[in-house]
Amino acid sequence: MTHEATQITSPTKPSEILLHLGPQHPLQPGPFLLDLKIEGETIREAELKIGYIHKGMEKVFEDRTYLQILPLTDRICYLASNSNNDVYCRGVEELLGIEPTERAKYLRVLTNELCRLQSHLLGIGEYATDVGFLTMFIYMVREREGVVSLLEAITGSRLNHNYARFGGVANDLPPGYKEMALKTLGELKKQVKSHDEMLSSDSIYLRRTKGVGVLTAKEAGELGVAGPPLRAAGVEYDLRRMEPYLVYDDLDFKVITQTDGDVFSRVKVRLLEILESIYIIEQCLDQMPSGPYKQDVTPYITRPKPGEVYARIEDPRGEMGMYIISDGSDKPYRFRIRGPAFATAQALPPLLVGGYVADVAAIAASMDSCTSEVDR
Amino acid sequence: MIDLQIIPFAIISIIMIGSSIMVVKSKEVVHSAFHCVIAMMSAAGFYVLLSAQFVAVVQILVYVGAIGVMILFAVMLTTRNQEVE
Amino acid sequence: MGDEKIDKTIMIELSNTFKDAVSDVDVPSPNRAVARIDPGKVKEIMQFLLDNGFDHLSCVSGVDYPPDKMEVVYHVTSYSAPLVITLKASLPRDDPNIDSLCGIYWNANWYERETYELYGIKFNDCPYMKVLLLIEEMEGEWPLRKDYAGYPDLT
Amino acid sequence: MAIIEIYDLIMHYLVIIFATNDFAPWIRGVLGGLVIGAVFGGALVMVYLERKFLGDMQSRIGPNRVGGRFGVLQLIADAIKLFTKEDIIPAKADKWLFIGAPIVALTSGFLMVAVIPFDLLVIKGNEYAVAVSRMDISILYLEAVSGLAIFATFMAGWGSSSKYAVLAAFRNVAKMIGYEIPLGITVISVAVMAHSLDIVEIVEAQSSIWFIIAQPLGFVVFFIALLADVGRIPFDQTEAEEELVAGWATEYSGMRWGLAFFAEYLHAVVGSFIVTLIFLGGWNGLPIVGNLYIPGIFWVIAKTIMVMMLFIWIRAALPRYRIDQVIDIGWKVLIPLALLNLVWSTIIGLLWA
Amino acid sequence: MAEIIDNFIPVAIFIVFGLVIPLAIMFIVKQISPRSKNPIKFTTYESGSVPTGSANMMFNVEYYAYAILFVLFDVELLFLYPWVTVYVNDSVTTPGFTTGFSILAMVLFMIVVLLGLVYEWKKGVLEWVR
Repeated sequence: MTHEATQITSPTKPSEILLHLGPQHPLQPGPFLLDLKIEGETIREAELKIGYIHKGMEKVFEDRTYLQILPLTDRICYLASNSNNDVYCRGVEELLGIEPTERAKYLRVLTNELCRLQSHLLGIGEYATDVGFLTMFIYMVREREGVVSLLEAITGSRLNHNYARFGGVANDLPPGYKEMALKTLGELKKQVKSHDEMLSSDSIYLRRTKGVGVLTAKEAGELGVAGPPLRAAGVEYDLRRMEPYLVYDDLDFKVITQTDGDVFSRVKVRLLEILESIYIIEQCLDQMPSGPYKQDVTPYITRPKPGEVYARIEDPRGEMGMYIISDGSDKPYRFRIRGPAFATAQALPPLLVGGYVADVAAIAASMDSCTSEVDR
Repeated sequence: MIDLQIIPFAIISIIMIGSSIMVVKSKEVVHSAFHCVIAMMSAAGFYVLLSAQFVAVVQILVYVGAIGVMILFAVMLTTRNQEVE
Repeated sequence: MGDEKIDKTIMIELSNTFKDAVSDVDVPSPNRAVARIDPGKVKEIMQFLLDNGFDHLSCVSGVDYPPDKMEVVYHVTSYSAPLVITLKASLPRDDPNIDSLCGIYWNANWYERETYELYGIKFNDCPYMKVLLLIEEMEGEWPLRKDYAGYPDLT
Repeated sequence: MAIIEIYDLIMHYLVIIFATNDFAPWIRGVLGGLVIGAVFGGALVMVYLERKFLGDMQSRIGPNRVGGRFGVLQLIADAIKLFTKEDIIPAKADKWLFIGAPIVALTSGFLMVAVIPFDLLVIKGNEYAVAVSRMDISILYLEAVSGLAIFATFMAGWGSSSKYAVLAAFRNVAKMIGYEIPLGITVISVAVMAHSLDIVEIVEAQSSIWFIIAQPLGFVVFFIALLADVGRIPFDQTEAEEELVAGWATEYSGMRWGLAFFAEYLHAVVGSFIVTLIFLGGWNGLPIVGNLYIPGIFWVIAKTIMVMMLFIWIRAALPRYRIDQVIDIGWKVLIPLALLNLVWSTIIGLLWA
Repeated sequence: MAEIIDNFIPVAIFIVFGLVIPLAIMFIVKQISPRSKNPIKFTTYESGSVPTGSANMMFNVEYYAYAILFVLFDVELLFLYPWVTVYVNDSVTTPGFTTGFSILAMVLFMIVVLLGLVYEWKKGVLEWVR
């Protein structure tokens, strides 16, 4: 792995050509341009060019009030909209010096984990298509529908939830939610176990994934990735355990790690995390205290004291951080989004160098980068 | 029967001679390769006319199927002048 | 993992080692620490932090304080401890430039490129200082500066 | 009983028309167009089955709008769409190769159809194969003609002048040459047991025992090599959409793409026929029907559809190999296995004889 | 003799079909499909980027080993094809002799071929070039 492979040089040998994968290519969840210098089927150099859907969110947020920003945080990454709401609300709460109610904390953990479930399910599905396994994609999307319906039952929306509020959440659980959730999740657990078995025993799948795109713990640290790609390399780095926020301290869960750091491990980590998330959700539903789900007086018009905060959270893809500087007005002075997908995307080109063109899709999808968030 | 056989013989001959000329004349290496394949296939046609069907099929199997592919490989492996963009 | 040594004492060590380069050390919460650093010494300080277990550069951001000041904010953290160190380096607004961290933290590259294209802060020795997110024609407009005129103020 | 007599009568006259006069080859050749049409229809059926059953296996619905609940007319709608789409030849493409590729692919498929027998009729003590053309070396001929399909993919890929297509063309050539050999060796293993290179005689040799039972290893090797030869999952690297967009067909659009696509399915259908004929006993029926007389053509078609379903099932169940793994499997696994099977079938063949 | 040519008459007709049917279909398409003159439509697709450089690239010369191997095996297969029809041939006065002889000959031949394959395998010719 070369750490200098940020810039692609023009082909020198006659056997080398420059291959553009992007901005409109079937391997991509969103538009980005992957320039590859290939010789035969082997990749010699790789460069990732981003910015095709740059929305200028950081600039926009400086021009919106704190409450107006809240629904916009959904749009940072549509697959992790709940986590984004949550990290934003935690940041603003810290600036305001308030705490969410106990029930709201559980509700946020619940929705966060549901969000992680649906993101991982789609991530694995997308990944499966990239090794030509369309059936697994459809299965994963089928399982995901149940999870999304669970989210919809709470938040009223299937994709952009906008659920967290400063000091609480938007609404309480609907009646009979626990039974419905346990039924769906029980079914999901069974399905995911069977898919896990299928993916771990299929010889073609193993040959496509074992030892491909290896990211060792040391390299992963140097490349600055977090989340499943790092845990797949054996580093037990999970902010839910490291810096317990909300009620993760009271919940029992394992940090899933694998040792190999290859494509297989990354997908395996996600599969096992799905099971672990289901376990967390079950505990949440059991332990959830009664009480108000939001503060008595929700601070809708917020003028935090001057100050700054760096809030971070374990997103489905890694460490999601938001750095908010307040100058005492009703709009943030500076709003910085530190997305996990940005870090993962940056680490992609060095992983590809020396591999095959055929593995590009598998490696890229196993890193589970979200273009919407990379570009912001 | 001899009278009738002259017709396919003539057609195949024309194809073969034409493609053989094109092998030499054509500017693109790939075109030469494919014309060569066509010429070898017309040879198979001659064998059929001579009632040597085994030889005809072998001609297709070996010359077209194997040697032709080897020529294609050779085409893929040679350097070509890069076009001026 | 679980390196117990990595905690707030690093801030004391840091201010002891770089007496004249580190100022305004503040520890607002158990997991956060803030300090202001001298932009000329950023490489040495980062190398020191890296050697002391802060192996993860979380984020590099720029902040614009018109009329005369700009800041580069580094968030450095560790894979084995929850402490996030926020380091701020003030730069003059008319010619902001600072040493690049690409040689110390590999992943500083994209963050620095992003800060460059949005704020016009130059990172010396950065191997590939070019626009990342914006189109190339926008280089030089520095859209995230507070006095950027190209953004319609709708509210 | 009466039905069978009428059937025999019809067959009698057909044999007089198609087999026993001076112009018979010409008549068969021209009317062979109907056979092509039928096999083309078979390809359509396969496309439909694939979409429908793949949908079922993936818990989707599949075509369900055009032509009632099961979308039987979906392919007609697709054909109309393809016919009315614009035909685009890229400016940079090598025009002759680009246009020639679907033609070569289709011709190769047609030539394979020519020798496929569907039944063997015995009329007045004479045997007549229901085939457009009957050769003594038909299996060898099939081998040779199917090899022409390599050129089609190469022409399409090279002619498109697109990087994806060129990569796909290269992959295809590298893959095909690795799988032609195990294919050939297994075909020889079958011929060893039948002592003949004529498909009709190979099928007749299976009247007592099907070759899938006599040499299961050969069947497996042949089937895998056939999958690779017709380029279906897990061997569809030439069309690996996630890295090469649509592979060699990237620049093809409209009906030109439709032709290339149908040529591919034509090869798959003909491949299913070959599997049926040389391993699954062809028109030799299963004993379960007892004394009931069922025309052999029914058996051939039924078994062919079963093989096509197997193709579809495999497509739903397996991911795709990487190109270097494909070539490794071809050279390092299938060829040794095929040679082993050849030894086995020679021994069995000797004992049998 | 004439019979063999008779078998190939349909084949020749099929070649004509193969040439005519696609051209006829494309002719129909040309009549009923729309035409456009936009030059952008006729550019090569490269996922939305402007293609750079020539697409017709050169591959590593090591791949040529596969092609040569293929030719060798193809020719080797050809010896087997006629052999299969005649190897059980006991019309000679001593029963079993001809069969035994033909089997032995083929076994020797296959051993040589197999040795070649094993040799190439060991030499690493069958390794995909990185």
